[in-house]
Amino acid sequence: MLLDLDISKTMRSGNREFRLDLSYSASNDRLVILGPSGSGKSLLLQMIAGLLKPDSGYLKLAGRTLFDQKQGVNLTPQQRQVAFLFQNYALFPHLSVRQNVAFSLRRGLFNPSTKVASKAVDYWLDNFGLEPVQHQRPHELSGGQRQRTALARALVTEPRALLLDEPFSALDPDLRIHMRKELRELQERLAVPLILITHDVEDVKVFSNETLCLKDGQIDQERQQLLRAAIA
Amino acid sequence: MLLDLDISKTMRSGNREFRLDLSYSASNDRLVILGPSGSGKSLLLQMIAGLLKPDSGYLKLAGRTLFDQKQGVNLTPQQRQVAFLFQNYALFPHLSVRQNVAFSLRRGLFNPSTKVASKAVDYWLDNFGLEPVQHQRPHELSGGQRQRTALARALVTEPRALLLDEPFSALDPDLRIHMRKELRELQERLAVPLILITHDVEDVKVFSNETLCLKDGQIDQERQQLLRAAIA
Amino acid sequence: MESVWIALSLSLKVAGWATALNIVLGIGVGFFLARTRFFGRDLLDTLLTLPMVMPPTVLGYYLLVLVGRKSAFGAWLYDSFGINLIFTWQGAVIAATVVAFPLVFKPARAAFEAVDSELEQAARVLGVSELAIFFRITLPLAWRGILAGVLLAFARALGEFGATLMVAGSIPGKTQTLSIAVYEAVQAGKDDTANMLVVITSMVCVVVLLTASRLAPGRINERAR
Amino acid sequence: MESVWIALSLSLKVAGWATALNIVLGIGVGFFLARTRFFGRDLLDTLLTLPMVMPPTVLGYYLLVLVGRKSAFGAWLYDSFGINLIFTWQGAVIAATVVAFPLVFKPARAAFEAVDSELEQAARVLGVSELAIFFRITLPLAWRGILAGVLLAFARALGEFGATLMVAGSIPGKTQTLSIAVYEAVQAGKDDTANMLVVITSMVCVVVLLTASRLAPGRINERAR
Amino acid sequence: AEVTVSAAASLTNAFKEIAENFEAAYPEHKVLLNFAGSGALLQQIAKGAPVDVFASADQVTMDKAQEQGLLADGSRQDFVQNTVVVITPANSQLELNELIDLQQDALQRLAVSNPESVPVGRYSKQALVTHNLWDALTDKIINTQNVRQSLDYVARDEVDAGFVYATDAAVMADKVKVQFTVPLETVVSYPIAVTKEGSRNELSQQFIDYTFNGESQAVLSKYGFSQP
Ligand SMILES: Nc1ncnc2c1ncn2[C@@H]1O[C@H](COP(=O)(O)OP(=O)(O)OP(=O)(O)O)[C@@H](O)[C@H]1O
Ligand SMILES: Nc1ncnc2c1ncn2[C@@H]1O[C@H](COP(=O)(O)OP(=O)(O)OP(=O)(O)O)[C@@H](O)[C@H]1O
Ligand code: MOO
Ligand SMILES: [Mg+2]
Ligand SMILES: [Mg+2]
Repeated sequence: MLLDLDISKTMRSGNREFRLDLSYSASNDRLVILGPSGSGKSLLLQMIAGLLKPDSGYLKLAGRTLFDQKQGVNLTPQQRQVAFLFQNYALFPHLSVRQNVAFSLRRGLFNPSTKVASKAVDYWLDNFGLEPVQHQRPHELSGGQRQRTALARALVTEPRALLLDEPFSALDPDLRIHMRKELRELQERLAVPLILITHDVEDVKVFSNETLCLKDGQIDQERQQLLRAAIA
Repeated sequence: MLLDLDISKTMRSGNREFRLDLSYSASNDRLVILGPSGSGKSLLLQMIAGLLKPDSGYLKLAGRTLFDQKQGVNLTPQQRQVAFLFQNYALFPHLSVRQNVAFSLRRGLFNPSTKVASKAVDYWLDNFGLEPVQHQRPHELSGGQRQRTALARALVTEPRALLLDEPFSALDPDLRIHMRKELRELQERLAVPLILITHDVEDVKVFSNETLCLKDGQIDQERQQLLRAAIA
Repeated sequence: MESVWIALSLSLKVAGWATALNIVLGIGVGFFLARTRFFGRDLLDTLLTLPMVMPPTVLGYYLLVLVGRKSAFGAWLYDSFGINLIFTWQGAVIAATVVAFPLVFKPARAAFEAVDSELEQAARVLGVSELAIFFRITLPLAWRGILAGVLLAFARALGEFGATLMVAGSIPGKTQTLSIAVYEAVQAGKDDTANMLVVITSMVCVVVLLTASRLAPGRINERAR
Repeated sequence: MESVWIALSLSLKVAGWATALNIVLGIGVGFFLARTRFFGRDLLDTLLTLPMVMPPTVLGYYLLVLVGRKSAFGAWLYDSFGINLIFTWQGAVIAATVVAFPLVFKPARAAFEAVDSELEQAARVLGVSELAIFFRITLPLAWRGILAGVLLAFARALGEFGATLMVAGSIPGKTQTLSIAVYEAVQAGKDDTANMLVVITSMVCVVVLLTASRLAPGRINERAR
Repeated sequence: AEVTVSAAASLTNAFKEIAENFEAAYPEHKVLLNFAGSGALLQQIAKGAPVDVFASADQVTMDKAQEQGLLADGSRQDFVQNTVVVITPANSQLELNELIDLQQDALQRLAVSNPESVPVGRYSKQALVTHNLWDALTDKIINTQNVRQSLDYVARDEVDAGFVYATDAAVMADKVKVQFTVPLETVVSYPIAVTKEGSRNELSQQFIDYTFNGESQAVLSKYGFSQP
């Protein structure tokens, strides 16, 4: 079972409340999450990664319990060992592209040096066309270069799962095609679950053997059935 | 003439150099800029808005000279009076959605109050579905909500031109359709030039009576001709 | 006891004025150093830090030399306006301002440098004047860092006595601030008085600092834009 | 002249140690106050600022009371380890550390609070330990703000004499720092000596501060992520 | 009218009381007192501080004032005397009767104010030099910046003995023990004078005269001073 969850979470800001209330279990190893802007997709992904704590319920990924309120289980993000792509990248501004990508490979209290040698880093930089900008800092990058750097940084580890929040939104169509292919290959090679948020129908076609549609923090049953019918 | 320019600009970071060298004149009032990631689209738009100074050449928008190195003309961003959407939004983190949108309407040394009353602000908040989140700060927004806030902030002024850097990239398909329509109506109502960067073919269909294709800081002649043929 | 209140209000007046002056000067100089680039900028920054490194009494001595009636400046002040700063509370304000100045401008500079310049760019395209950008974007975003310096400066101005004593003297009811009174009480062997005065000063300081940090806007989570 | 060099090296030793201690303590306390939430946090912050508000001589007197042979703590130190801090350069370090401590922790707290917590989150998901996150993300991003405080603290420690004088005495060649020498020269009316010493102190301070701000990493433009 | 009096720190307690009496006797007048070390007071006057009366703790400082032409001619007078004593902590086992006793091994630390800048230090050094003890005692000497610092050290048992004025010892009579009075060649007399600036103010001389009257001298004696 890829994902098995039953969680609720309320976000408050002033008088406004946003309530996420989900019970879902996915059986495929690739899940695409769809839904209008503000429906809770990113919040859900953050909870899976351990960046946000659900108010109650439980959350299992690939058979491992990540969170269970009743049992008092709540793994730290470090323990969850997932690759996570932030919707707005969260690149480290004081490190170059190369250092950002190599970040998780270097253990200990120091950051990788600007010239850190690593096959994995070279591979992803090259593959994502970042080789020419590898010594630039994030603020010297174009939007798409930033997104690719963030993706490379997430993928360079050998994670237990891939959680990607709109990974191709800032890329041109050609790059998207190339990177979708790369990502699919990686997922199949590592044989780990992939959960992907997107607004792009192409992504749905390439990745999904299963989709989850959200709306206002809940499952959009109507659309869910429609899609299931379409696939079947 | 919508846009008439002949500029060059070199960006340096360490040993790497990126050179933008463009001579182009557009005659239609809607221009879509296309091109692979890192081809210089955002840099060009920033130069039109006055956020980046070309090394040499000149730049005219809607008949007005914004920059001319020989004549020593270089209007400030304030004087250019354009609506500009930053690729990464650049929302003011200390102001609520409503205050962000109302920002340019309030002159003087103080920011608009949290309850600032304004028809124009109400209109755009409502139209972009931001009314429920209007009192939230940018860090409490979803990605698409942020993008819509940034767009509303840019459009609320009555600008002399609309410069938008991938305005719909973080939105779901339904919202994109709605907002494209809104934007087109606004552009026709104000009768000002619109320059738009996008990776979405739909945008090209809806907006473009003219496209500019960039590649490595230059005009992509090949593709340019291909597209011209397709339109004709 | 009454004399304590007089000293207290004098202290607050002096520290208040010195802090107000330093808010203007320190923020101004800090912003200038953060946003302009010129040869010798870091040297200037360091030179402006020097009031910190001088023993206050010595600093006070130099101020005395500078604004005393025997100096060109002091003489001019006196001849033109009849102003004599020595032995006045205004003199104490000058001493406290000079002593506390580095505490404001240095953290202010660092705070200004940490402000994301893209946000200022965004405000520029929105047609807002440079002055308005400073007050509406830059200052609010730098404010937490600046406040740390301002509060330190207030505390320092309240506690300052070395330079003040030299310039303003220690005239009860006129220029004797609380901390000078503390010093004097210690000198005169009146430990109880000294302890009491220290407790009062500390309490006043705590109240002022707490109020200031409450009134100031909270942490802006810039987490995501 | 030789005595000047002795005083100078002593001053640098004392200020250097005090700064080193304050880097550890100030950054630690600043980080703690920035990242934990508890009742009375702001009160604690304010109380820790109080060394600023006390006239250094008075602070020195309290330190004397605290670590002197007659105090419980001082007696314990002496009986257990044979350590007597009074009249030693280590005593001077303690005095200078206490006096300069608020200058480090307060700007450090503000700088830590300005660090985008999402970046720490990003490092967490990348599997890096909390300690490593502190050293690899938080500290580098807060560093400019912290540095401002550290440099102020160094200058203050170098210039401090009121509290030092009380705790360490003024034993030429042993505990007489440069600024105490300056003070004595001024008191003795030896203006020339005083001026020379002030120039030396200032030059040393300028050199140290300039070097420190050169060595420190430059402004990180967080403009766009 | 007002009269501004700059007085040496050691006169703080006494002068406050005298000023109160003066104001009580002449309610129409007001005395502004300014206390600091004698050296600092001189510098203030030299740089143009509006001071009418200057009372110094020693002759040297007053001499400097006179040399710099800061005093009104002929107004200088000695108005009170002090003595220098050697004190020990109240519970000290030491028994000291004369300067030579300071050499004993049981006495490790001796607080002496800085002879360069502090009057009491100058007197202490003079006495030790005269008795050929200065060099021998150098290693034991803890240099202090003012009398009060010496007093604190003794009171808190940080030094074994110290040189202070009798008036200072009186302030902490419960914590320190006066061992003996230091024999001096010169009398420790405090001079008082009208400044140049103060010569225009009638009150200046009036205040100085007041310090000589019986009531004021009684106040001074109360704080340990003796008659000139
Ligand atoms: N820190 C917060 N405080 C309060 N409300 C929040 C916070 N973060 C998110 N929200 C609200 O939760 C809702 C869901 O946010 P989420 O980021 O999950 O949306 P999303 O589905 O990812 O949308 P998008 O496609 O626009 O990125 C939004 O309405 C948002 O305003
Ligand atoms: N401050 C800078 N310093 C150095 N190089 C820069 C800087 N800013 C941008 N560049 C480089 O200029 C090139 C063009 O950048 P630009 O942002 O215009 O790309 P773009 O066409 O908008 O791409 P995208 O679709 O990915 O946003 C990129 O290769 C980028 O690395
Ligand atoms: O009264 Mo004095 O001048 O401090 O010895
Ligand atoms: Mg999202
Ligand atoms: Mg771009």
